[in-house]
Amino acid sequence: MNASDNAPLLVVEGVTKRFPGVTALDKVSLSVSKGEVLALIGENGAGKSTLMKILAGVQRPDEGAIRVDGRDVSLDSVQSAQASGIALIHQELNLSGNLSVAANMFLGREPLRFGLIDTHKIQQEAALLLERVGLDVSPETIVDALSIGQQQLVEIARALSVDARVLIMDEPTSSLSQHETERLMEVVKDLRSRGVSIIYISHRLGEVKELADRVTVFRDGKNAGDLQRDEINHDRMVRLMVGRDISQFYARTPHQPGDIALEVQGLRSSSHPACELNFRVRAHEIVGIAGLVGAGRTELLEVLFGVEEAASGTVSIGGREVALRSPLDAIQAGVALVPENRKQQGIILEMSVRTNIGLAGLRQHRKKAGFLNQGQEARDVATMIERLRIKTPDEHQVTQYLSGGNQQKVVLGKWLAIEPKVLLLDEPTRGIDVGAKQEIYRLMDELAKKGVAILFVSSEMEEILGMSDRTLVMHEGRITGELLRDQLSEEAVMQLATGRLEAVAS
Amino acid sequence: MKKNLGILGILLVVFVATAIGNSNFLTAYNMFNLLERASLYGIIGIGVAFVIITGGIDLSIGSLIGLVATLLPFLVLDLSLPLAVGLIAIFALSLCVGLTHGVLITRLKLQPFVVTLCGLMIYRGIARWVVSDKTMGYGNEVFSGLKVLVGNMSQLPGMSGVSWAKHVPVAFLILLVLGVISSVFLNKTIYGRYLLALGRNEQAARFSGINTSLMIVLAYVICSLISGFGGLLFALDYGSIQPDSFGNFYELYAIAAAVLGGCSLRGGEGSIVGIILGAALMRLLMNSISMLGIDDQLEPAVIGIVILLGVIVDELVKRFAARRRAIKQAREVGA
Amino acid sequence: MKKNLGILGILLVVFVATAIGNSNFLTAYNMFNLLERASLYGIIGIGVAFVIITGGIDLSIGSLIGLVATLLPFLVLDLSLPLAVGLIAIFALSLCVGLTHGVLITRLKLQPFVVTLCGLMIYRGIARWVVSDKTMGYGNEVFSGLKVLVGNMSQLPGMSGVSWAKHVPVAFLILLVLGVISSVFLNKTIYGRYLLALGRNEQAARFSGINTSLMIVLAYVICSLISGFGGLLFALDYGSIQPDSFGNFYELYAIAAAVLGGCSLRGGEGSIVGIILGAALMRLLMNSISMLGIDDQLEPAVIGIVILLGVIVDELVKRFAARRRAIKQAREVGA
Amino acid sequence: SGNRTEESSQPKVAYITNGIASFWNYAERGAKDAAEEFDVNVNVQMPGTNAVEDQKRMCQDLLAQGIDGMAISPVDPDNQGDLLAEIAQRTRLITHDSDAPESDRLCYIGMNNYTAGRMCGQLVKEAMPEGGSVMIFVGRLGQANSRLRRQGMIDELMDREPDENRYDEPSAGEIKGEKYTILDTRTDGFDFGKAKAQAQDAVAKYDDLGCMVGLFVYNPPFILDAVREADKLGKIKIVAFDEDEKSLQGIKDKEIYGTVVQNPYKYGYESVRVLAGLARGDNSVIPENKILYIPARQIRNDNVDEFRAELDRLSSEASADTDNPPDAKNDASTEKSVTES
Ligand SMILES: Nc1ncnc2c1ncn2[C@@H]1O[C@H](COP(=O)(O)OP(=O)(O)OP(=O)(O)O)[C@@H](O)[C@H]1O
Ligand SMILES: Nc1ncnc2c1ncn2[C@@H]1O[C@H](COP(=O)(O)OP(=O)(O)OP(=O)(O)O)[C@@H](O)[C@H]1O
Ligand SMILES: [Mg+2]
Ligand SMILES: [Mg+2]
Repeated sequence: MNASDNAPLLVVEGVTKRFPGVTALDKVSLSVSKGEVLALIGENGAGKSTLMKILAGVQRPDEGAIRVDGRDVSLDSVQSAQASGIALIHQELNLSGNLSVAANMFLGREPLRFGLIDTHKIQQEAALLLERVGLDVSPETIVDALSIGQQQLVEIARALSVDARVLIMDEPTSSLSQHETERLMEVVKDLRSRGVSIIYISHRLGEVKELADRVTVFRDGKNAGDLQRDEINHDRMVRLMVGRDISQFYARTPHQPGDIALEVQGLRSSSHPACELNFRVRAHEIVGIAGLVGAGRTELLEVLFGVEEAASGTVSIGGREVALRSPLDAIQAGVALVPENRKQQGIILEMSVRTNIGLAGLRQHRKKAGFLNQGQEARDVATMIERLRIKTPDEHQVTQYLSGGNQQKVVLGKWLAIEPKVLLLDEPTRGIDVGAKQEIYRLMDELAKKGVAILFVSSEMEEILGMSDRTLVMHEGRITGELLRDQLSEEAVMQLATGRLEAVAS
Repeated sequence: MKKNLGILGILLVVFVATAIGNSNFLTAYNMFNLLERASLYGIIGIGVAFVIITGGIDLSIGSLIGLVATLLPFLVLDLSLPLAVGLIAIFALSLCVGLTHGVLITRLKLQPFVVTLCGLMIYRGIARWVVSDKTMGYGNEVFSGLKVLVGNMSQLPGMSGVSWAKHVPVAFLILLVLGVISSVFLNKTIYGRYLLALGRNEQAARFSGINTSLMIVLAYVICSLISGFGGLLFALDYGSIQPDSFGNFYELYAIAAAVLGGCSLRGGEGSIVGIILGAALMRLLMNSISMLGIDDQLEPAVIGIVILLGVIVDELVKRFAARRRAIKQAREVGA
Repeated sequence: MKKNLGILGILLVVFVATAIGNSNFLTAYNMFNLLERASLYGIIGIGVAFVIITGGIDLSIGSLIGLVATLLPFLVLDLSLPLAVGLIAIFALSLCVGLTHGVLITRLKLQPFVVTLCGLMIYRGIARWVVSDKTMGYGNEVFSGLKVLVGNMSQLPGMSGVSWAKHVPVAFLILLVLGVISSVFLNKTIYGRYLLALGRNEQAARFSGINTSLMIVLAYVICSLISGFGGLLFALDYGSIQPDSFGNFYELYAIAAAVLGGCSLRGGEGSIVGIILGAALMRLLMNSISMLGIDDQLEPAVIGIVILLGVIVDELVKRFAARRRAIKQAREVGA
Repeated sequence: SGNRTEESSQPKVAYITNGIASFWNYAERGAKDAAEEFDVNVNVQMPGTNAVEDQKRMCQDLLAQGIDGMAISPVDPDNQGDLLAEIAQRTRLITHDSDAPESDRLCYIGMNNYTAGRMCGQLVKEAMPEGGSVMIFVGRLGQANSRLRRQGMIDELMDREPDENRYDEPSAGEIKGEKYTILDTRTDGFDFGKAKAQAQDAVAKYDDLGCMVGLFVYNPPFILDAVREADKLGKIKIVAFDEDEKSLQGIKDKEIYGTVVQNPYKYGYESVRVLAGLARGDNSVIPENKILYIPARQIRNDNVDEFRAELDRLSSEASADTDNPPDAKNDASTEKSVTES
C-alpha cells in the first residue's frame, strides 16, 4: 500500500442497486481521497454510471452506505449531493436546448440580484469557464445550435462552475477529439492540484493511464479489483475488465482496394456552403475522417445519407450518380449510416432488439401487400445476435435495458442485415468498452474484406491510426488533407485538424 | 393484452352492477342500443388511434363528422346530385382533409394539435355556412338504402331468417371488420410496424429508411377517412343534423376511448381491442347512469372520473408489476 | 420579439382593413368593447401559457371557469354565505384543482392531456349537478362591488376625474399588471428559468438539482388560479351563467392565443406579449367579422384559417431567416 | 317525490326537453308539480349540445326501463321520425313545445313557435310603427323552434302569408320589406361571451339601427346592456322573447318594448297531467283535435306587473311546496285550434 496521508474523502461501501431485470450493482465499494484522480473502468453495463448517479443523488441505492468525511450521508436528491460537494458530468448530455449556454451552465444555481437572475454575472463567469475548456462560442449562444462535442464541452464547463470537492466525470471525452481531450487533461490536473477529488470514467484507456492515481475496476456490477498508480497499464486494465487478455487490438488485415464505391464531387453542405468537398472511397477500403469537434464530419455523413440535402455537388454510388433526398434514397442506393447520436437516431429505445434489428430490412423482405415476413426477420435477427455477440437475454429484450456497447451492436446489426455497399460510421465506438470495440473493429475488417466500402468518423486518434487505410482530415468544414497509411501519424493528423497546415496534396 | 385486462375488469363490474340494479338492463332492446352506440364510437376511436400511434392527435374529428353529415344531404337533396356522387364527394373530402393535415404536419412541421385545432374550427364554419345553419335530414327515401348500415343484421342479404341477426346491429359487424383489418394492418404489415416505430422515435425511424412523412400522412388520411365514414353512420343513425353542433366533442370521446384502451398520447403504443373496450365502457357508463337513475347532470363527471380511475389503476398496476418483477428476480439472484 | 412581429403584422392589417371597411369600428364604444374582450381572453391565455411552457396542456380551463362562475352565486345567493367566503372558496377550489392536476401529472406520471380532459368532464358535471342546470345570475346587489373589475377605469378610486379613464376597461389594467408580473416571473426569476428549462428537457433540469415536480405543480396551480380568476371576470361581465355551457371551448381559445403568440406545445417557449397579441387578434377577428357583415356562420372558419396562416407564416419566416443566415455566413466565409 | 308504498303501481312517465335552458327549468317545475298532484313518477331529462343524439339516447334508455308515457319536444321533428315511431311503438307519446304532426303522437301540448314569432313581429311593429331596420339575435338556428320563431317574425314584418316551411337564409343578406328591413341574424351557439359581443358589435356597427330582437331567453339582457352602455336607450328599440327577469325589469323600466312569453310551466304541468291520465286509461284528457293549446302571450309595460306577480306566485309556491297547484287549468284552452292572425 502506498502511504497516503489523506483519509478517504468519499467512501462507498456495499452498494447494491437493482433494476427490473438486472442487478446493476452488487455490493460494490470504492473510495477516493482528497486531491486524487480515481479512474473507474469496466465493460459496458458494469454499473459505473449507475453508481455515479447514486452519488449525484439522481438515483437511490437499494442497500449500502456512502460516507463523506467519514460521516454517513443520505444522497436522496441532487441538492443533497451538491451540499455534500459532489458534482457529476453525466454520460449523456443533459442540457436544455432552448436556453443559452450561460443559462445552462448556471441552471439551478443562478446568482441573484434583487431577487432576480443576475444575467450579467452569469454571462461573465460563463465566458471565463468556456475559455478554460477551450470552447470558442459566445455564452449567449442557444445550445441547440451547438454540435454534440461542443455541448459536451458546455457540460464540462458547467461542472467546473460548481465548487465541487468531488467531481465525477462520466465519459467526458466520448465526443471529443484529441485536441479538446488534451485541454481537458490539463483542466483535470489543475483541479487535482487544487485538492479537488475526481472520479474519472472512460473507455479510452490511454487517458486513464495518463491521469489516474488509482484505478478501480467493475465487472458485472461487482468490484473486480484495484490498480495503484504504478500498476496501471493497458493489459492489466483490460484483464481486470474483461477477465481475459485482448491481444491484437486493431484487427486489420491489408485489403486490395476495388472499384470506386463512393464518389463525392463538388459537394457543399448547407452549413458550410463555402467549402467544396471532393473524395472517393473504393470497395474493400476503410477510410477514416479525423478532425476537431465541430469540424463538420457528422454533417458530411448526414449529407451522404440523405438526412440533410446538399447545397450543390454530386454523389455517385457504385459509379451511378444518385440523388439523396432522404435516408431511404441512400439505403436504396446501398448506403448505411451508424449515427453518432445512438439513442436519438440509431435505435428505438422502447422497442425490442428484434424490432430494431429488423427495421431496416422490413421493406426488402416484405411479402405481398406489405405483410411482414416474420420468418425472415427472425432468422436475420438470430444471425445478427450470434454474429455480433450481442449480449441480451433474448431477442424480445427492450433495447433500453442493454448496455451502450450492445446497443451499438444492435445498430450495426440493423445495417448488416441489409448488406450495404457503403457503410458510414459516425464515432462507431463512442462510449463502448474495449471488448466491444475490438469486436467492432473485427467486424469492420471483415466487412471490408467482403467488399464493403467503409467511411468512418472518429475523434479517437488511436482508432484513426489503427483502423484506416486512408485518412481524410477536416477542419472547419473543409478537407484539409488526405493521409495514406504510410503518411499517417498523430502529428500529421493534428496539424491538419487544427488548420495549421493546409496540405498541398489534392 | 394484460393492459386491456384492467379496463375489461371495470367494464364487467359496471355491467354486472347495472344488470343487478335494473332488470331491464339486459333486455334485447337495451343491449341492441348499447351495442350500436359502442360500435359507432368504437369506429371513430379506431380512426384516431392511427394518428395517436404516430404521436399526433386529431382534434378535428367532430367537426369533420359534422361537415360530412351536413354535406351529404346538401349535395343529394339541395343540389339534386345522385347519391353515389354525394358519397364519393364526402369520402374524397375526408381524404383531402387527412392529406392536408398530414402535409401541413410533415412538410411545414406544424404541430398536430394546432393544425387539427384549426381544422376543428374551419370545418365547422364551412358546414354551417354551406347550408346557412339549416337543419339537414336523412328522412328522404334516397337514403333508405344506406340506412341498412345502422339497422340490424337481419336486413342484410341472406340473413333474414337467422334468429340472432335481429338483435345485432350492422354497425357492430362493421366495427368487427374494421377492428380486424386495423389489427392486422398494425401488427402484421410493415406499414403498421413503421407507424409504431416512428411513433416512438421518428428520427431513428427516418434513419432506418422509413419514409416517415409519408407514413404520417397515411395515418392522418386513414383517420379522416374513418371519421368521415363514422360521420355518415352517425348521421344515418340520428337522422337529423344540426350543422352547428353535430359531432361536437366527438374527438374527445374518440381520444378518450383510445387512451382508456391503452394508447399513449406520446405515440408508439396502441391496441385495437383496447380502444373498442374503451369506447364500450364509455357508452356503457352513460347507459348505466340512465338505468340506475343517477342524476343526469352528473354524467360528464362520472365519465371523467372513470377514465381517470382507469388510467390511474393502469399506472399503478404497471408499477406494481415492475416492483414484483424486481423482487422476484432479487430472490432468484439471492437463491 | 421577432416572432411577435408576424402576428403584430396580421393584427395591424386586420385592424386597418376593418377600420376602412366600417367607419364605426374606431368609435370609443367599439374600442372599449374590443379591449375588454381581448383582456379577458388574454388573461386566461397567460394562465395556460405557464402550463404550455412546461410542455403540458390544460383542457379543463373552460369547465373550471364554468364551475367557478356557477359556484359563486350558488354559495352567496343560494347558501347565503358572505361574499368574502364565496370568493375564498372559489379561489381555494381553483388552487385545489391545479394542485390535483399537478400531483397526478408528476407523482403518477399521468399525461396532462388525459388528466385535464377528465377535468374538463368532471368540473362540468359538478357545476351542472350542484345547481341542477339552473341558470345563475350576477344581477344581485351583492356583486355590484365586484363589478368594478369589469367596468371602466373611471370607477377606480381617484380616477373619476381622469378623462381617458372612461374609455379604458379595468380588465385591461388587470391584463397589463398580470402580463408584467408574468413576464418578469418567466424571464427574470429562477422559477421562470426553471419552467423554461424543464419544459424542454425535464431530466436535465432535474439533474441540475431543480425540483421539477414542484415546478410543474406550481405551473398547474398558477394556470388554475388565473383561470378561476378569469372565470370570475367573465361571469361578472356576462352576468348570467348557464352551468352546462358557460366557458365551453374557452380552453381552446386560450391555447390558440398562446400558440398564435409563439408558445410551442412541445414546451420551453413562450412570450407573454405574444399571447396577449394572440388573444387580441382573435377577438379583433370576431369583431371585424361583425363589423364587416361577414356571414356569422363563417366565423369559426375565418378564425381557424387566420390561426393556421399565422403559424404557417411564422414557420416560413423562421425558415427563410435560417436560410438567409446560412447564405450570409457562407458569403462571409467565402470572402 | 311520491309515496313509497305505491311505488309499484305509480305510473312512470318521462318529460324530455330539447335543450338545457332556464326556460325548461320552469317546465320541469310544472312537470314535478303535476307529478305530485296526479301521483305519477316523472323523469325530466334535458339533452345537451348534441341535442339530437342525446334525445335519442335518453329516449331509448327510458324506453328500455319501461315507462308509461313520454312527452318530448323534438329538436327536429321533420327528421326524427324514426325515433318518434320507436317511442310511439313502445309507449304513449305526446309532444310538447314543438309538434310532430306526422308522427303517431297522441296529442300536442303547447303552441306554435312560428305563431309566437309572428307575435314577436307584432311587437316590433308596435315598437317601431314608422318602420326601420331590425337585427335578430338567436342562440342557434339549427333547432326547429328557433328557426320557426325567427321565420314567423320575419314573415310578420314582411306581411307575408303564414308558411312554416319558408326559410330566409341568414347568409342571404338583408331582407327588405315595405317598411321594415332585417339587417342580419347573428348566432352565438350559447356562448354568452359571444352573445354579448354580437349585441355590442351590432350597436357599434349601425348608426341607424331601429330595433334589436333577442329570440333566446339570454339574448335580450345582453342587448339591453349593450344599448345602455352605448347610451342609445330609446333610440334603439328592444323586443325580447321569453321571461328572463332582466327582460321583464327592462319592460317595466320602458327600456324594452315587450316580450313574447310562452308558458313553460304549463307545458310541463299539462304534459304530465295528460300522461298521467293516459297511463290510467283515461283518454278523455286528450282533446278532439289532439292539440292542447297553450297560448303565448305578449307582455308589454301595461301587463308586466301582473305577469311578474304570476311568476312570483309560481316560484313561491314551488319553494313552499304547498299542496295547491297553481291555477293551471284555467288558461289551458282546449277549444281553440292554432290559427292566429
Ligand atoms: N433505469 C434503468 N432501468 C433498468 N436497467 C438499467 C437502468 N439503468 C441502467 N440499467 C442497467 O444497469 C446496468 C448497469 O448500467 P450502467 O449504465 O451503470 O453501466 P455502465 O457501466 O455505465 O456502462 P457504459 O460503459 O455502457 O456506460 C446495465 O445492465 C443497464 O442496462
Ligand atoms: N443544428 C445546428 N444548428 C446550427 N449549427 C449547427 C447545428 N448542428 C451543427 N452545427 C454546426 O455545424 C458544425 C459542424 O458540426 P458537426 O456536428 O458536423 O461537427 P463534427 O465534426 O461531427 O463534430 P462533433 O464531433 O462535435 O459532432 C459545427 O460548427 C456546429 O456548430
Ligand atoms: Mg455509463
Ligand atoms: Mg460528430
